[in-house]
Amino acid sequence: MNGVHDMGGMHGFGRIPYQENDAAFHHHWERRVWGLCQGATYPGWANLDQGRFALERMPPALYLSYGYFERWLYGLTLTLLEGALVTLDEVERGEARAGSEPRDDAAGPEIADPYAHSSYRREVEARPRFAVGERVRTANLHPPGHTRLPRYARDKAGHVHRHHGAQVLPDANAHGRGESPTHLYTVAFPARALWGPGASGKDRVFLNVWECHLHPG
Amino acid sequence: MNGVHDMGGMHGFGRIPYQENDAAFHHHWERRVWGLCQGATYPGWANLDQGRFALERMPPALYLSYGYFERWLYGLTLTLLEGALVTLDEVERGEARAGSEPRDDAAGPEIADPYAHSSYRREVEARPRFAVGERVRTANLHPPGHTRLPRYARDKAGHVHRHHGAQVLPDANAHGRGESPTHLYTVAFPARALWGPGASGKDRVFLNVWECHLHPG
Amino acid sequence: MTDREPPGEADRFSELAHLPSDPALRVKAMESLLVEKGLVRPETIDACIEKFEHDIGPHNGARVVARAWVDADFKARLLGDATAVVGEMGLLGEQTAEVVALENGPRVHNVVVCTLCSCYPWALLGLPPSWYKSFAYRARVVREPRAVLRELGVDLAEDVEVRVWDSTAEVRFLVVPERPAGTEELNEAALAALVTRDSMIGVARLAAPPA
Amino acid sequence: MTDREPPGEADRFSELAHLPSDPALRVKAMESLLVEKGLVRPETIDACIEKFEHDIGPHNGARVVARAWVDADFKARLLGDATAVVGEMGLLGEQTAEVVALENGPRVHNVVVCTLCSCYPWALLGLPPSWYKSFAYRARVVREPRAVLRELGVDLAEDVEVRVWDSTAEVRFLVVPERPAGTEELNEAALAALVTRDSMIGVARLAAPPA
Repeated sequence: MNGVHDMGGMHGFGRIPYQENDAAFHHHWERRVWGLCQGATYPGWANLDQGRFALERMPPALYLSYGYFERWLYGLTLTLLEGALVTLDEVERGEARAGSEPRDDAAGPEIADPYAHSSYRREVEARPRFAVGERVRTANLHPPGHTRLPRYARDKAGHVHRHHGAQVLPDANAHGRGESPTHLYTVAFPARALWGPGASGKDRVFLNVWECHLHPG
Repeated sequence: MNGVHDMGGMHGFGRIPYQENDAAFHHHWERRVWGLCQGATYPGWANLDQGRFALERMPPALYLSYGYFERWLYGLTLTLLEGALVTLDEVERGEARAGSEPRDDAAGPEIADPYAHSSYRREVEARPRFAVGERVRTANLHPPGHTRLPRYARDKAGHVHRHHGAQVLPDANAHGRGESPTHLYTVAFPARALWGPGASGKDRVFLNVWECHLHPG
Repeated sequence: MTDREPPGEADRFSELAHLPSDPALRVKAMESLLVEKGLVRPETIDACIEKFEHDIGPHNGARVVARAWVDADFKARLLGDATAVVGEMGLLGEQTAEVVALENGPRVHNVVVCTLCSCYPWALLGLPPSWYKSFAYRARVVREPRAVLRELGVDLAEDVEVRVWDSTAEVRFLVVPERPAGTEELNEAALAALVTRDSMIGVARLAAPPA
Repeated sequence: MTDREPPGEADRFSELAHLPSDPALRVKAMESLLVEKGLVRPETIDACIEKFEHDIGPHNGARVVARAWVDADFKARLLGDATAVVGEMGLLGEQTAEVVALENGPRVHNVVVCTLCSCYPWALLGLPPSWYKSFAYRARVVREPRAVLRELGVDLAEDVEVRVWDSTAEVRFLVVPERPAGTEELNEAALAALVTRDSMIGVARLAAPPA
């Protein structure tokens, strides 16, 4: 979707709020939101791409008004509501409705392993369509759903810098349409191809683009 | 500027709040804002393009949270502050600082003439560079300042549909750089050139584009 | 090239730290400040509201449309140079210094928007309705005009060409809607009474008058 | 094709009508609801916070960088297939299943962002700092990297090539900053202690250690 979350290239946000030893959390409640989002998982729980798409569907004014962890809390709540795991009434009251039976399959503390990892890379039969060095052009797509091709890099020419095998396709996975593993490439764009003659002729922007969003250049 | 005001093509704003006999004003205070913006004028007052640029510079979250006339009030206030016509302290208190001498040159009720009009068309020496029917491509520009070329129509191919003579260039006029009259054209874009293959092959989008934002196509 | 000017009063204003959140109060405070400072005259505000809310309106555009329906020469001149024709009728005005007229018919449907702000032909149609200024309309109609029109009750066949006009300059657009069937007997004034504002924006079609 | 699903509970939620505006209260209410419904176990929340806030962090990335500085073979393998090399060191992990390493030097400067959300190599750098997640950083660094870097204290000569990496997939980027001068005598552990988080994102250069 062409949402306000897709902010690469936007003006109007002012200076970077940079601090040299900036922390991940600035308030205790932010830590709890993060822990809730990380810890609330059990069989059948939403995947990463569904979680991202929940954030993107926040009303645009809220997205821009909320802080980062408020947005996470919003995304978590929306995912729970859409999964019929909680009701709006329960959210508003902060307690379970009468007669609600607690689940017993939520994940235990053993899932708290920052070194656990599950790759998004998959084996596929299809051979990659593009070779490193080949000129490509990105698709001009404006889907109402989730995509990882930002607006600033659509309908733009670059070249294939690297191939990453086939990986889960967020555009499908966010919508419960399966993993649809698709070849993934890093594509290098001259900054001027993206931003016009005002950009430096020496600079480039690299992003990972799935094969279904690329045409021969 | 690439601001949230440039919303052509965005998702996430829901249904059109359409009402068949919808009014221009829904609250009395909206009428007063409109009247203030229309009536507060006197020699040296900001031009139309400066007024638009003031609205565009609202913090993005405010732009999206405010209603239409709240945004006008914001733009008016910002313009007055930038023109040093009021101080922030005066705005906050709603009254003039002690010793402030009232002006005596504000416009009278005779300006309230909806049939008065001043054209933005100007005579220029330069001949138009493009002819009706000619293929053109819009510039890929991302200026921090005001522009009337929306993001969705940048770096896109279309053809010249009509010529409107030379007209005041908002990109200059909004920044106090004079009127810089420049040839203006209506350019027709196939919807698919703008929105990709998902759009209807029969549809087109027309917009007015100044010559400095066009290349031969 | 950074995005901001050095902080000044205007920059601090963007934080809006101490202003009342109720817009009605903020307007009141601003009006009284500007009056006190001689930056606006209350009678000018009143006159602007009075004139623009009542003297102009869709009845102006409707006169142009009805004449185009009954007078083929007028229509041809209107579609060729609406600014001249509307000017002869005395209907140019504020936010309406140049006009282009767009004819809707069975094969072509025109619809008007301003994606960047809310430009609109004030002198011909009055001040714009709220929905025209909404984010949803500004965002959607250029990308998915058929879905928007369907949502507003205008269902277009696939073979109709949709033309969306984004008002990016000081040239305003007036849609000339299709003359409804069953109006052959009506005179120009009666025809003008049939023409709705929304049909001149391009988001409505005109129905045949009740028999 | 309209933008919204038919209104349901989730749709009504977007209005956020009755929720407390203080996020701390909202989190507390949500946590107690989810615990009550068995959707989360408090000890799991505590364990997640504890492990991710303390067990991982820039010290992991710094180990990789320091080794690349002292071992040319390692560096070549790292730049060729960082996922394999980081995996051998046991430093892959959540949000860090695949890694690409990018070498900064006098002629090329790499800087990393995620414009669409805030993807970041958790296992190598810990959880991301606030500024990395800010709208300003996400919006600006892809368009005007030199202005952003200058604002953050990194002034690049015009002939340096800037490469901005936008993290659009489950592949994470680790910048290998330039080894500062005057560090020839330091061992790998001492070198690792010099490597800052921000240098591994690409928004800082490393200074020579105090003599």
